[in-house]
Amino acid sequence: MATKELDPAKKLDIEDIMKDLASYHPPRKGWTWREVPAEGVRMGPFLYRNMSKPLKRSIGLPASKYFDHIDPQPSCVVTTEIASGRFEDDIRRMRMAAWHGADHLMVIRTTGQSHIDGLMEGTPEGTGGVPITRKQIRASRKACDMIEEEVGRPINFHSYVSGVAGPEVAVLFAEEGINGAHQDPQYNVLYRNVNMYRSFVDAAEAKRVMSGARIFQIDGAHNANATAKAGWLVMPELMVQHGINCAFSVAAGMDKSLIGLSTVPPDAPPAPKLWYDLPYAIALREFFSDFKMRAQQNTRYIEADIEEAVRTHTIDTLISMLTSADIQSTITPDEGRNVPWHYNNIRGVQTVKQTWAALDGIKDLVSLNMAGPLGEMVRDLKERAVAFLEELLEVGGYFAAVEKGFFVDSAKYPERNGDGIARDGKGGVGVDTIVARDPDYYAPVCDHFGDNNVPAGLSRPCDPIGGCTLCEPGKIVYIDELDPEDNADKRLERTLPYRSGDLLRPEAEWAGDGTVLLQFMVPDSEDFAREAGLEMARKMGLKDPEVVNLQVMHPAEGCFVEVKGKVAFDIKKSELKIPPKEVMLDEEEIRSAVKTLGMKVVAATVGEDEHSVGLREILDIKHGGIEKYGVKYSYLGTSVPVGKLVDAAIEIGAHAILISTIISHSDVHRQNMRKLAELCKEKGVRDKIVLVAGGTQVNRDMAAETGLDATFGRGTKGIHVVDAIVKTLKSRGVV
Amino acid sequence: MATKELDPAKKLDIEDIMKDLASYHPPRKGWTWREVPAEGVRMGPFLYRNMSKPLKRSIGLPASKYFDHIDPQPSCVVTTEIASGRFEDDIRRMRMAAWHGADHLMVIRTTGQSHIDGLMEGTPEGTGGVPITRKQIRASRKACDMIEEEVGRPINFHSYVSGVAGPEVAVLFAEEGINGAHQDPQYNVLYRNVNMYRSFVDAAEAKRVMSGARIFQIDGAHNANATAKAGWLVMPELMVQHGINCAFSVAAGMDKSLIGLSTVPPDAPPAPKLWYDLPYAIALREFFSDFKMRAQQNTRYIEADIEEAVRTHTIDTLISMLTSADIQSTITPDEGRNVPWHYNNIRGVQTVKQTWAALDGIKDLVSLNMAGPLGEMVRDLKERAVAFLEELLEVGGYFAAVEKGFFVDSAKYPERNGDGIARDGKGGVGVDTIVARDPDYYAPVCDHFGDNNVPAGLSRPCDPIGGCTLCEPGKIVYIDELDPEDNADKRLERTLPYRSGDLLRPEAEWAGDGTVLLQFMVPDSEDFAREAGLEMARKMGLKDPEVVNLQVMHPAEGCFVEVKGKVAFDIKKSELKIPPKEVMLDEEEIRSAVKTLGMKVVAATVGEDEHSVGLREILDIKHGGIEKYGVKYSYLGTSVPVGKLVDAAIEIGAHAILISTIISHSDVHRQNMRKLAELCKEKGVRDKIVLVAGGTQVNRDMAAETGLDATFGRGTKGIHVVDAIVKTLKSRGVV
Amino acid sequence: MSDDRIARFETRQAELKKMSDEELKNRFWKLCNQMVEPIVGLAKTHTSPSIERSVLLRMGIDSVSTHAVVTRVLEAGLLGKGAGNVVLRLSRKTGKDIRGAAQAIIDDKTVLHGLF
Amino acid sequence: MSDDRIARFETRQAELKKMSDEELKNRFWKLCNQMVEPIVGLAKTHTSPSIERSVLLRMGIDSVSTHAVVTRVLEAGLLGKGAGNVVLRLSRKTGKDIRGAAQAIIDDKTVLHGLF
Repeated sequence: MATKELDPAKKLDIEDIMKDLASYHPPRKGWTWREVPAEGVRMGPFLYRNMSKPLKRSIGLPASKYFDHIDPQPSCVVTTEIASGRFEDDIRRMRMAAWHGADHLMVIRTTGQSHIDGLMEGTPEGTGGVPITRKQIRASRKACDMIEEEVGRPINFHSYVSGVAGPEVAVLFAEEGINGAHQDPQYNVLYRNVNMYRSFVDAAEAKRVMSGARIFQIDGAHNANATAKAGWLVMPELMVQHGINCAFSVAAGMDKSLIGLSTVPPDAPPAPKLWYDLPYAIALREFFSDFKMRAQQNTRYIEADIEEAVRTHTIDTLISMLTSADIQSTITPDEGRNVPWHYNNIRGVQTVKQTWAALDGIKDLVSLNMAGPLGEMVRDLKERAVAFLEELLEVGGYFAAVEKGFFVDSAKYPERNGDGIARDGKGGVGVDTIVARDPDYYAPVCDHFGDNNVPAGLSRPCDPIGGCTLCEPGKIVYIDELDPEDNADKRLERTLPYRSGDLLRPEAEWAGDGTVLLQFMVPDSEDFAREAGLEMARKMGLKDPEVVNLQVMHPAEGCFVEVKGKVAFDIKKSELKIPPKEVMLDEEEIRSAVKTLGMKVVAATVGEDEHSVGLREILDIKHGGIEKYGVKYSYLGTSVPVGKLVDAAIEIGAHAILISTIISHSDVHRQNMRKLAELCKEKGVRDKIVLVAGGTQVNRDMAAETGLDATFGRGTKGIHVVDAIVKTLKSRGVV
Repeated sequence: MATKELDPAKKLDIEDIMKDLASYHPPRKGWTWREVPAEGVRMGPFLYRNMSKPLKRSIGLPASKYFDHIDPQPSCVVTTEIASGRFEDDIRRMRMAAWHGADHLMVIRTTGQSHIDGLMEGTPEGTGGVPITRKQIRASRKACDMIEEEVGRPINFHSYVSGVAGPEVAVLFAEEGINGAHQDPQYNVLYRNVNMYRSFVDAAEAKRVMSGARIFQIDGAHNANATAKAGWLVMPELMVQHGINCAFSVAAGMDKSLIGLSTVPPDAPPAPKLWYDLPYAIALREFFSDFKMRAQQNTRYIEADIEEAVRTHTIDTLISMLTSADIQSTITPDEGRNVPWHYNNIRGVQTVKQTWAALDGIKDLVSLNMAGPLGEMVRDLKERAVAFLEELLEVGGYFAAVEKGFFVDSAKYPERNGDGIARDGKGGVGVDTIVARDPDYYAPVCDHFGDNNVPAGLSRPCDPIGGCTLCEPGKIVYIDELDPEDNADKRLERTLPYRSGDLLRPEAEWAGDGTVLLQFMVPDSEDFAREAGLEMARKMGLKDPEVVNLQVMHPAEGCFVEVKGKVAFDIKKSELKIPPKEVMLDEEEIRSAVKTLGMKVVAATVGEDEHSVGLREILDIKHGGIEKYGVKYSYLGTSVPVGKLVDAAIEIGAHAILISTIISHSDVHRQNMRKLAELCKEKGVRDKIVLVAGGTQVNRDMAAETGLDATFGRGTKGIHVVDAIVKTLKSRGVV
Repeated sequence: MSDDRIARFETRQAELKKMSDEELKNRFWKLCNQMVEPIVGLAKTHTSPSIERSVLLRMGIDSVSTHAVVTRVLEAGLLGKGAGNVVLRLSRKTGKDIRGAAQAIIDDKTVLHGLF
Repeated sequence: MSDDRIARFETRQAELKKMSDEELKNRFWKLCNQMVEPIVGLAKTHTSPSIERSVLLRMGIDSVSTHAVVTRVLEAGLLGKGAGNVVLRLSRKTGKDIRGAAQAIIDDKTVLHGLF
């Protein structure tokens, strides 16, 4: 089914996306890798060695403006996790993330869904994620289909086949074109307390179904280092967990190329991260060379500080590049303090994109030093993993070992800390629900796992029912909503004014939520800083203020404080005054005009003003002043009479006069500016010389008022001044 | 002179520091390196291979709480640059930075000071830095002397010997115990337009004086890549500039071990940074193996985005670690948008500290692959540098080459872009001011460079005057203030209420400046987002709002906006209500109590409440719930009648009952909480069972009101609940 | 016992140290496969309510109905036959289409009597 | 001429390629030292107002006075003698101490007449 083409200048029309969902089916299924040209990718002045084909439309890193606005895209698939709790907000965030380079959009389920024994339907609001339902998936996949056209790269849409309803969820995903999913029976047992037998029996069916739809599978073993007290000690066990899920997945019919290990460098600074994480990354890749690596970033040690998380994730990405990553997952750096906000998804993606560009070619430049302690540590981890497996078999196999608490013990194998997660085979969610198949058991559908008395002579197991939904998508039954109040339509009604009306409110998670973040330093101790921060937020009118981060700068001198809260007002778009844009001339055009004219200017501070700082910044090459663009300047000094400047300009044939009045009492600066214009008129040179003034109390609007050609305030750079001079000369026909 | 001991719980007493400055002399002079134990440093569970002796007092990274609060300190000296413009604010920032690990405090001069032909005195306010004066240095050095005692590590105090008054500044620095300084005659010529002959003649004297005081010298060559259009092409020239300054410094009498190259990895992503910067870093270290490396972070491509800067600086630090750095300088990540703020100095230092810990031992784990393109690129750079020197000599030597614009041309040598900075020997600041020494020239002082007719038979050149100030510090003439208005005392009067009174205002640069930063996402296009951001800041009462960063998330879906502004109100400390601290029990104590008791709890959501999310998070091990601490729980489900919970608790002999009421209309949550307490009383188990309630509308104060033992709101973790249970049981004498 | 475990680990490790990297890897996979073999056997010979609902979903039955049908089939002790098998057999027996047969089971569980 | 420069570079580079890393490094430093030699010579034989003020500072004269003294000495054409030398000589001649001699020069530049 063809989707409508998106207009990058328009927001997603969510109401339109939600139309005709009953008949929407995904145009393609299965996982997609990025296209990585073997010869490298040439962009701007550079040849990249390890990048994928660039996007049709995207937004580069801020510094890309220095490099022809290039936006090199890593060779690996890049993930972002989205978890607003409202799918209609999720999809807008997906679009933003795609424009920054994410092509694996992982939608987190609402907490508790893994214990729901069946499918959910409709679009109720979730907590820490959305309820995963057919409607939610279908609308989201439809949005992804439009977004992938917009950015020019397939998007892998991903969710979770875990919990007690795995087989049904897998069928739903296969039907609706989900491209990737987590599935790990051990995860359910250890972290969701699902009964162990139920978990594995269900898993085999789920994996078989996923395999049929070529859904890429990610396991959940990395949770062991997110849970254990000392993440860096559980590595042998991690390898065992990965091994069990991989072996089981292959036995259930999965293609090894569609099985990914979810692996996280287990440590974070101030721990000596690389010393532990690099040997582990290598050991894993040696044992699991037939499988794919989904490298996740560390969450275990993320605190509330965004910058700390960003640094650790930069190092995580370095480890991926020193070893390998087929998928590089990203963690929103605010995960340690709130349900991730829109712009933190982008920050996560930028961390990978920026690190990948910075370290392009690193494997040609440095080598892993396997001859040293690195090689010894790699080998040691592998030996411990094998010994772990041997002991598991010795105690009676997997189920027996789980009952004995073999897993997620935070000591380094074979040591034991006694804090492993033990599960009872006679307990857990869904206990005693598996049933032995009778000799005449029969399931008349495709992609079914295990014993099945399919009548002989059929071309498909589903022939007796005239085809299953995997063969005949038309048979899929679409349920719209079950709850008349808790659904997207109701929410969309409420947020309409903020999405397509005249009202603007900031948002972090949901349209119109009004959330903002305040950052400041309070020059006092932690206790006072916290309360002062809240009080400040209240005085600024923020509702529900909450301190989300506090870092002591010094116990007595002050604390950095971040407070989130919600604004209670709306901004009316129609009442905003959007200033007309000053479109700068092309830098090359400016340089060429300057060169052609041999441009000369005279400059000075005027009035009783000895502050030459700002003017010198505008002039000197060191600070990107006009000198950088080839302009020759004659600097007459400070407190220069306006008349002397005009005389000097006439004498040397200057193209422009620049005056600066940084400190000005009463209206002296305006008077001097007017005087300059008048004097030039008197001497008959007003049309020959471009007159420019600047200063901290000057602004762009003053030019008209004072009779000058251009006036500048704070933040002005040399380029702005040259631009104004060249434009004025152009308008006079001089260039 | 002994300094007073600082109390970490008290702010610097600036008024006290400024007392008796006329008689203050630095207790030590010269540069200090960190102590780096050859056997490594053991901290918490780790052995670090490349760290210095830890500090006596410091503040670790946020994540250090997971690792026994360790704060490993890099082996290199770590710099922070301080530039508030008011020295009395600088010194407070120095103290904060020292506590986070900076031991090289570089004070930027007020813009324009390099063109002042002589010394400044007093404490006038500066722009982008402070006026460097005797009083400013003496007070700052006195503060540093106190701070270094507080943190337990010597602090290197640093400023700039550049501009037209170099020799005088050098004498001032030598007299006042400055430990490090920039001095580079080429910098003055190229970037400050100081006359070339004057610059070099002065430099020889300045270097000789610095050398006498064992001041560590840093050169200014890195400015070439901060100025050139394409930083990654000017590397051969950079090596030549470093070479000239080093050779000249040695000729002027400097010890090689006190000469540092200021070097910056010239590139930033999205450029393939490592590909260009690593070969350059290696080439430099090969040629300059006798000298020290002061590795600076990249500023050339820093934009307004803090996170982008942090990532690039993490990579810069990686390059230092892959090669070497004797001093690792840090750039405040807000340099691209404002004069650095207090807390951004700390962020810069944290970037180095965090990366250094994360990558500890990297040289044992990976090797530079010199056999590949890396080695070829290194060799190529070195050849080009030598060829550059050969051509310089061919055209007539250094001065001739400067006149021809050989330097800071943005093409890769030998190519030429024609945009080099040419300087005329007959021009520039201080032109025609050098004077040939007569045959009977004589300077009766120590540390003087060049021809000097010192009478024969003296033990010191200064004997004829009875000793110079370098030998007799008592002879130094201290000038307090020249300007009765523009001085620190006047400013300190104004800021007194914010420093030692009852008033609190946030600050970014100066005491009481009121500056705060607002971050939010506006769901609209760039133009609207910018104006809406300003309007929002105004509605929140911020003065002088200014958009300091704007990043497009998607052209239509929204922009991330940062607005700075100033609050106009004060917070009175005396009116803040500081809540008493909940001191958590030690985790080991908790675990042990749980184990001893075999602690069991029953839990459920009560009322008509199907939202079990929050409660499951408190229970499940996956989210660090109480299960993680060994507690066995019996989860009765959702919407459970309170009576049923109490019965179950009695039946299994539970130690506690946990109820959750996430969604509650009117006062149902309070009613249920009261009911729980009453029922337990009725059944006679109130003193046996700990009663805990939680929910989004619950807070800690409700326990007393409802008769429960503990109540919890948002953000509660399992540990808080177990802590409360154990505490209650302790108070009852059960544990 | 812990000391014993460590001692046995050391014995194992000594054996493993004799292996090449390739041999060690092969052993890892041999053990993993050996570990999952009985689990795979369990999965082949058992089913669960969710598996059966997933079969019904694939047969074109909506999620709400699959829940009800599987509950009925389980109550009737017929889950071991396969819920899809039950529905298909009832469909054939009654001439109703698949969805009709499912609805019939929801409406009246006695229709399952004597089906097998 | 540019072509010519590039050609000469290529010739140079070809020569440099023959060198070992050690030889290349030695050549780099030989050339650097050669480059700064005449500059060092200039510095040895010349002085400047700032150098002379720095000498006076070291003689215990305050910064405001050093400025005035050096201006006077320069005007008197005596900077080549060294400002410290001038002050010292005047001090000896007049019996004033160093600071007193400096102040004398500021107060009345004619004191410099006939000093050398």
